[in-house]
Amino acid sequence: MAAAVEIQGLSCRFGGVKALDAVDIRLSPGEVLGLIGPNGSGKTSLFNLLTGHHNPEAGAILLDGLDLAGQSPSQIARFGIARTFQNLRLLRRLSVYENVRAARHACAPLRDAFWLSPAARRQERDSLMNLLDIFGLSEKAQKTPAELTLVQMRHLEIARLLAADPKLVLLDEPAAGMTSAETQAITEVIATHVLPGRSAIVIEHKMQLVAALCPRIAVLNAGRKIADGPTGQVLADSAVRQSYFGAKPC
Amino acid sequence: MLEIRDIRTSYGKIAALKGVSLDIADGGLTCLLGPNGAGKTTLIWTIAGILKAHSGSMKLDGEEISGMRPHSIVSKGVVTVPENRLVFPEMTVKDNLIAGAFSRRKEKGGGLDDLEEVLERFPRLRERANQEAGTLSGGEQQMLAVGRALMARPKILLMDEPSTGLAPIIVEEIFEIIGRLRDEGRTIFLVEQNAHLALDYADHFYLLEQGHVTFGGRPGEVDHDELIQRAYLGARKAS
Amino acid sequence: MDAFTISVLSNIGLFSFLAISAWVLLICGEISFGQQAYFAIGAYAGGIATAVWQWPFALGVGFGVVLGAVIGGLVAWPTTRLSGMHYAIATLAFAEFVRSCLNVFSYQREVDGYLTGPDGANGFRDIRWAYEAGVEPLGYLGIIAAGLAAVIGLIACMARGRGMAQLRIVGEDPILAGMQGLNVNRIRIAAATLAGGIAALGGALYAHLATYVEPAQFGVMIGVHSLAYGLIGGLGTVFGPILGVLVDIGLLESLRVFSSYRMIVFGGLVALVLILRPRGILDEKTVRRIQAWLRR
Amino acid sequence: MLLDIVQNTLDGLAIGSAYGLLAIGFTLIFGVMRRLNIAFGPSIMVGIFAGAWLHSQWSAGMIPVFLATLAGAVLASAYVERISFAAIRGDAALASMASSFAIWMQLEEAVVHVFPGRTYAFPTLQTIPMLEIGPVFLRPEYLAMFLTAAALILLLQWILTRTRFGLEVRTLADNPEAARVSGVNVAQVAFLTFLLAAVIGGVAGFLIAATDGQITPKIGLWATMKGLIAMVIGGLGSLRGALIGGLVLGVVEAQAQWFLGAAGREIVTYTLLFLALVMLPSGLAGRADAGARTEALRRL
Repeated sequence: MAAAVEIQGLSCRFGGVKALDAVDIRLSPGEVLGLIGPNGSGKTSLFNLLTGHHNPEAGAILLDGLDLAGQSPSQIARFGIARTFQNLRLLRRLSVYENVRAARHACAPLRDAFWLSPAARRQERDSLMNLLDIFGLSEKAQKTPAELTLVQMRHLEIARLLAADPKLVLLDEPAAGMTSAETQAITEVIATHVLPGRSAIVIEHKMQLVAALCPRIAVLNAGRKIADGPTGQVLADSAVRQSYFGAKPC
Repeated sequence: MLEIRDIRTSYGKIAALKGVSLDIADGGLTCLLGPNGAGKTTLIWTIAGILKAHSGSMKLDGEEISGMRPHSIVSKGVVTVPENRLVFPEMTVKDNLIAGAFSRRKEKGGGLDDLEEVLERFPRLRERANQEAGTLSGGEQQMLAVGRALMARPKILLMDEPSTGLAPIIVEEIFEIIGRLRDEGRTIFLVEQNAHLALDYADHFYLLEQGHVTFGGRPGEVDHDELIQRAYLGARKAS
Repeated sequence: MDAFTISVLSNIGLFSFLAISAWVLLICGEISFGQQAYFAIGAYAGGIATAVWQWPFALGVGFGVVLGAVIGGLVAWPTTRLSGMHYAIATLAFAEFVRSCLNVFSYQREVDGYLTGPDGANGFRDIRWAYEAGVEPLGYLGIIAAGLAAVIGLIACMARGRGMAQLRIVGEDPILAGMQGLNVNRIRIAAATLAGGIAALGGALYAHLATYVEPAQFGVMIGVHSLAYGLIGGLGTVFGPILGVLVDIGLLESLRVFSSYRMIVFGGLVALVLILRPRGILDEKTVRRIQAWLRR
Repeated sequence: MLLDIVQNTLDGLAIGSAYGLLAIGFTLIFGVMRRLNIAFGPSIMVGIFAGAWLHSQWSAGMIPVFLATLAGAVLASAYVERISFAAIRGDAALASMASSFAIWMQLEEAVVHVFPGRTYAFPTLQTIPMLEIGPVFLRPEYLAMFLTAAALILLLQWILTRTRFGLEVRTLADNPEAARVSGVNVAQVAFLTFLLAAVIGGVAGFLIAATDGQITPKIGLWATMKGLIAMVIGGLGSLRGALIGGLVLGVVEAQAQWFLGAAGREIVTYTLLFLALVMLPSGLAGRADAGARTEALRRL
């Protein structure tokens, strides 16, 4: 079940710096939005507000009409929002398998803390191993994240996100640090396994990925939304090119 | 001035720099372009000695500096202006600047003779000299970080993404400062996302992708748009 | 087994409860200097139940455990939102509070013609269940071992269920845990409840072995010791803290040849271990390697 | 009644100033290392016993005893720093704490080994007559304690704000990464800070021992506890807070001791400490523990 998202007049500031300034974004169910903008333009701050890690100074976030303001991050996660991180956020001392399994512990009854029936364990194991298999990580299930390559770590984060079966996914630079071929591969994985049946916002600098996944993009610059529309049209916009690629109009 | 040869650095098992070689020429601005995650910041931290390269060499005027500890590298004259304006938020602007001269403690006057000059260069800092640095705006903090580095009388100034998180008008101001420093004949090594802007000021540039230097040249030698297309948009084009 | 070995083994068993209790909180990312408080609560509550109220042994110990767990949970409720250092000092303050309260806590009743019960700083004498029931030291060692096995069993169940993973995720990265939908505060309170119960079980068993307890026995030193056991033995498995106790008490006793230098030797040994293995001997990585090897 | 309160407050402020010094020692180490050195008290204990030894062997006067106390504390601290902090990676804060505990056991055992009895005499200042200010008495050793502590704090303030070393300490406490790129020799400054903390702690230990006139190895535990508690009451990481925390702890203890006796004092002190932590986690100095939070969020 994909979710509809409505962000209205969202603002926040950190230590005097306005990170977001009255940003409006609407997402219809199942829509995929690319979010681009120079470093520090407020893209990741927007994600932090969506997941409840910062409180907005003003504005509202509605998920299927439900106001997320004031909800704790764990509550928001249970409403069905999951994300990945630009700088990767993996549990360093837990195995790859336990990293993916982390998404399955929410909302479990107390009994589950002490006992899972062998059948339930097997079922969970099978489904998570299947998931790891999609990302080519099943061989590495018992390794620690530190023993993976960067590309595998990014895949692992996406696998963890899928294990939670969210309605809205937030991908923060899923292809950062990847070669074109790797970007191509992760684009395909996202297209076939992540996006179907979900709404998504994707932050990415690589246009290769954005163009392939997002029919629509929004551009942030210095905390303001400066463009929003069909991908081709926005990328052709000279204001966008100016803010994103440098002062020189081209 | 600084010769970097086949530097390799990794985080755990992730190789971030896979054999980087480049030269930073004496006087002038050398610019390093590349997409996020290409290893640009890793290279800066490696030159500064905070990350250890596990192979390769870095020679400053012929003297090997790889393996030295960060403070020794600073006292050799390789000074970093880090990304995200790492200032000392709870210290006054003046103390921040004094902190920049730590490496020159043994000189007469403790290296504080440049304080006046730096405050002259950045009048906005002089106005706020006794204010805590954490209360400054982003642009002012960036100026402070540059000023602090200048206090060390650097032979080479390493600047890591000075435009991050700043409004376009402030970015232009910062780049004017960088341009002025270059015109004074200082050696600057600049890592920057804003390719057009950087190429306007650079004397020489390198392109870093996937931990490799994939291109090096002078601005104007190549079509900038094509270069940017390659570096940032991920389009595959033959070089 | 000779009496000396039995007493050493009993001590190892009893300290293991305390060490496991501190370890559970360490896993959950919290440093507690105050688990000795629950040890004391268990000892006093269990002792009062059997000696003063003349309850059966199992019921008396159970009472101590429940009381320890409940108080553990109640104390955790306001303290879990404190950051690391503050939490550590808050637990320390609570433990010292408990100890100083016991110093003035008097509750004596006449049992079989004798005045029995805790008497402030003079302590609590004649917790004589083992003597009256005719349990030999070896038999009591069996009881301690059974209690320890029950605790290890419970933790093994949690490792098979979701409990252990939930604790570890919260301990590793509470912010990420929140984003995975885990209620971080509730898990921390649950961990403190569990830790309180485990320490109280050890305390109740201790009281019936020693037959005499006094507030001064539950000072900060044993709290810090029990914390150190987990850190030395390793955070990867429940056997880590037990290994820590074994190394300390086992080695301490066997190093008697060093006589009065034994703390110096032991302290140096611990410092060396920590330089080489900052997460203890049985750290997470080693444990996973052993598990992989066992599975083969 | 009111007179008692005034008298207790004066006594409490004097003892509290020594607590404040202990807390400042802790804060310096914690601020620069971001790790807890629980062997701080025992290092001071080593110093105090070094002083007592000099006193008992050669019946040395106050000044040699004082110097021996400082020297002992500094040497023991240097040992702790090398083994438990310099040798353990910066991100393993727990290991450093456990290791400092191990060294604590070593130091205590070593002292007990050299001084097998329970208590030892320490030279006191009690030869000076009691001062009377109206109805209130001022014990001269308390006055000396308070004045010495005040002078030392002013000196420390001067070092931290006016000297280059002080500036380096502050940069390291404020932002270690920025300190590194500014050319601060992090390892060296951390070591020297440790020694500075030991000197401050040594002075506090000397004042306390000279007031009591007798010492036991338990003073190590005692000093660690008082210092830690005062530091946390005042608010982590602020020197001003550490001093305020020490004074508050001293006054509260003195009042509770007078009105409720030793047992009551303990209960009141620890209840207040617990409540202070729960209700005022940022400490009396009121600086929010924002550091840890921003640190955690920076990784997002």
